[in-house]
Amino acid sequence: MPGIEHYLILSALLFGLGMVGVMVRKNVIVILMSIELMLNAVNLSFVAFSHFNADVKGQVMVFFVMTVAAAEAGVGLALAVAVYKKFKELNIRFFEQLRG
Amino acid sequence: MGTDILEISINFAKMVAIFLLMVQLVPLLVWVERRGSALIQNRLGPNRVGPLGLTQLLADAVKFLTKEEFVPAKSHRFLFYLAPIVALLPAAVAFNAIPLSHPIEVEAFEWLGHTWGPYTFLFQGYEIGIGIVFVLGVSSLAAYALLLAGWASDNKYSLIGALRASAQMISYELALGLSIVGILLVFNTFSFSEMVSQQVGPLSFMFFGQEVSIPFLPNWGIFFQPLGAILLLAAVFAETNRLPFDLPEAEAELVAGYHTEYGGIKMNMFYIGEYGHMLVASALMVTFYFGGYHIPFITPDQINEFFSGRGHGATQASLLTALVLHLSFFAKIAVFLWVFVWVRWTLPRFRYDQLMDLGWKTMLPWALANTIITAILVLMMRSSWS
Amino acid sequence: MYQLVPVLALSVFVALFGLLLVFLASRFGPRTKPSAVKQSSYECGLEVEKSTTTKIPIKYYLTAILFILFDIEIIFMYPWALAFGDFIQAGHGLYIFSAMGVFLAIFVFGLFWEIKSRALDWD
Amino acid sequence: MEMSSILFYLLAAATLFFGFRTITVANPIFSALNLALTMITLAGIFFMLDAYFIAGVQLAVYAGAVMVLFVMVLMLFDLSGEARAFSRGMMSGILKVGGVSLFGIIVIATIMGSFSNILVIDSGEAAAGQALVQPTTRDLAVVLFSRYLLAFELLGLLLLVVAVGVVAVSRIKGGTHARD
Repeated sequence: MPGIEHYLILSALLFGLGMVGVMVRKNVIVILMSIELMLNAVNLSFVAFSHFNADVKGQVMVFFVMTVAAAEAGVGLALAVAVYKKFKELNIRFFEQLRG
Repeated sequence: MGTDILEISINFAKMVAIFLLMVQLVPLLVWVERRGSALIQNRLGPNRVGPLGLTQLLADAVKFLTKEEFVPAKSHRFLFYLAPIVALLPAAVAFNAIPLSHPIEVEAFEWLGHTWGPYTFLFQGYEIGIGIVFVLGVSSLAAYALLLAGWASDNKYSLIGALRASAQMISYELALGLSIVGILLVFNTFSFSEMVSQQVGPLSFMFFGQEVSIPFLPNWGIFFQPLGAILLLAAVFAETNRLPFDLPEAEAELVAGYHTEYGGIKMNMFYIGEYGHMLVASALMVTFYFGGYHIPFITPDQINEFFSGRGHGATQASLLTALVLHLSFFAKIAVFLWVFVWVRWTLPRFRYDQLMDLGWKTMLPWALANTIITAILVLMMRSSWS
Repeated sequence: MYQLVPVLALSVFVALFGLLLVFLASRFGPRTKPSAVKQSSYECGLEVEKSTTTKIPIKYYLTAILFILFDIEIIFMYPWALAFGDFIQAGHGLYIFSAMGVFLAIFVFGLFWEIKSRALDWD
Repeated sequence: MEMSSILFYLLAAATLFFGFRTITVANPIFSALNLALTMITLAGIFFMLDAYFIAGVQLAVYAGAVMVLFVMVLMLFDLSGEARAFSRGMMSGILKVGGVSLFGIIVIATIMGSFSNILVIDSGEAAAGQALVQPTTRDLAVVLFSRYLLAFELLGLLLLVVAVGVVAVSRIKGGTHARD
């Protein structure tokens, strides 16, 4: 029977993968996806705590995190598409050279 | 899944049988579609091969299997092969979650020097507590098959068809999801079998805190959710990409939409997925609004007693009851499947802007209105007015 | 938890079934020599001009984003509808109704703003 | 091994594999598809943890809506110039080394933690956790609409603001839906 530590280790590893993705990838959309991966890892630990304490509050939190994550993905993609339309570029390094 | 080897293997065989039932219905539906369209257009349809052209199905299956395997040179090979397999999955997984008949009670029995039993076999692949949310979630994954097929083909028609198809599917998923809220308000459960068991007997409801019963109508969801039923029916037409919503494969503009580059058995797998979705949609309609597998005014116990009274054992009577109720379920489904065919050959295709307008500006507000009205009515009727 | 096992088993079975069909078709089907013309993308007989990744209308994505936002609002209504009867029986019917009433008002306002601002128009 | 352990290790391995593929595959579309698979296996893990409704929402919202949006947007872009997944240069190099070493630290910490007693809840409590009655979706609804009602209404407002913002972003000069 897997205990809470199994789920927490999985969550930590998944979070680490997301973090590496944010740091090493250059495509804005891939970075957004890595952030989604990190949020999912956090959700996993919330659900695990909720299960092992038989407390539903963790699941409520997951529900909220999902909403905010979807909103973030929506806005992020809208900005990415707008930027791409204008500059034909998705490389995160490119944005350093933008001047208002 | 079960406690001993016999129960596990029977449950697995049951799942496979339900999946094969779905696959087998596809050629039959294609035949109904061709004969039905011929009937509507005053033609004959396939009638040469076998009686009523029924062996045409076999010929078609052989034809699909012996077509040349074709992959466009610039396509993405792995995704090109993956897409039709992905198309099969959501419909099969969703269809197995819907109860097709009453559970079968098997008494303990001796076999091979071992006592097996007592078992209860559900007449469905698996019972999932959050039935509706599960089916909704799984069938929303169907968009991937279309997107993968469209992108992997490296063809302009395919890509535009796939984008249209997925945009259309997600647009109508809103109206679909919202019309289900009305059903949830009435039944207060996610589980299909609980929903079905609430629809036995004559129509009865709470009227300002008092129990009212109408003896000449069955207790079906349609009487509580007439608007929701219409909205759901229209939304599933769009979800299954069938006429009048078949813009993704509008042959006059897009050749064949996302499966332009597909042929042979891979094309056929997309068809299995599409007809599987039709089956799931019909089963959902029946489960939500038309009493599931129940025969109006007759409870399963009465049928069971009828068979026990004829000298059948308890196990046998339960099995026969389940089969009778399964026939009733299929009779109801067949009506909806015919509606799918009928509408396809009657209504013309929408234009794409009309389609999006219908989804977002007409059906979504109406579904919202349905939800609000249902909530107000439920609140008024079920509150205690003492 | 054990509800997951049959779902996984069925998914694996269906995937294998699909693979089997593709395999059978590749065994029974005729084989012809591939040529450049035969294997090119179908474009109603014309020469394939550009790759597919250019010149695709980009307006689909706004519909998709708005879909996500509305989809979540609808998903929020599911637990509400599930518990509605229980709240009524406990005598809190008006409370739960007005709780969702505020949310629905925001939803309706959002939807009609989108319609009014022509964000959903497909021209 | 028990059924639940087998299931867990299977799903965990799949999750980590697809998660790893998400950040290493060069083509962003494959990244998105792998992330969608990660979401689906995570939904399976939520299912194992008796969070049925959350699992369903994970499928319907994350895998069925958000990732479809990602895949759709990526298909609209011309990605032929995106063959290189990782950028070059001094700063990127530092980030790469830093990211990978941070990940290494996390891996080492979790492995060490699983051998020591830092993470492990004492076994009596863990056994009690198994015996607890798991909350149902109805409980989720009751808590959501009583204790967290304000947060819930605010989320509705947030979604409205985001919807307006998305339309505004697409309408800016030179944007995708600009009115010329």
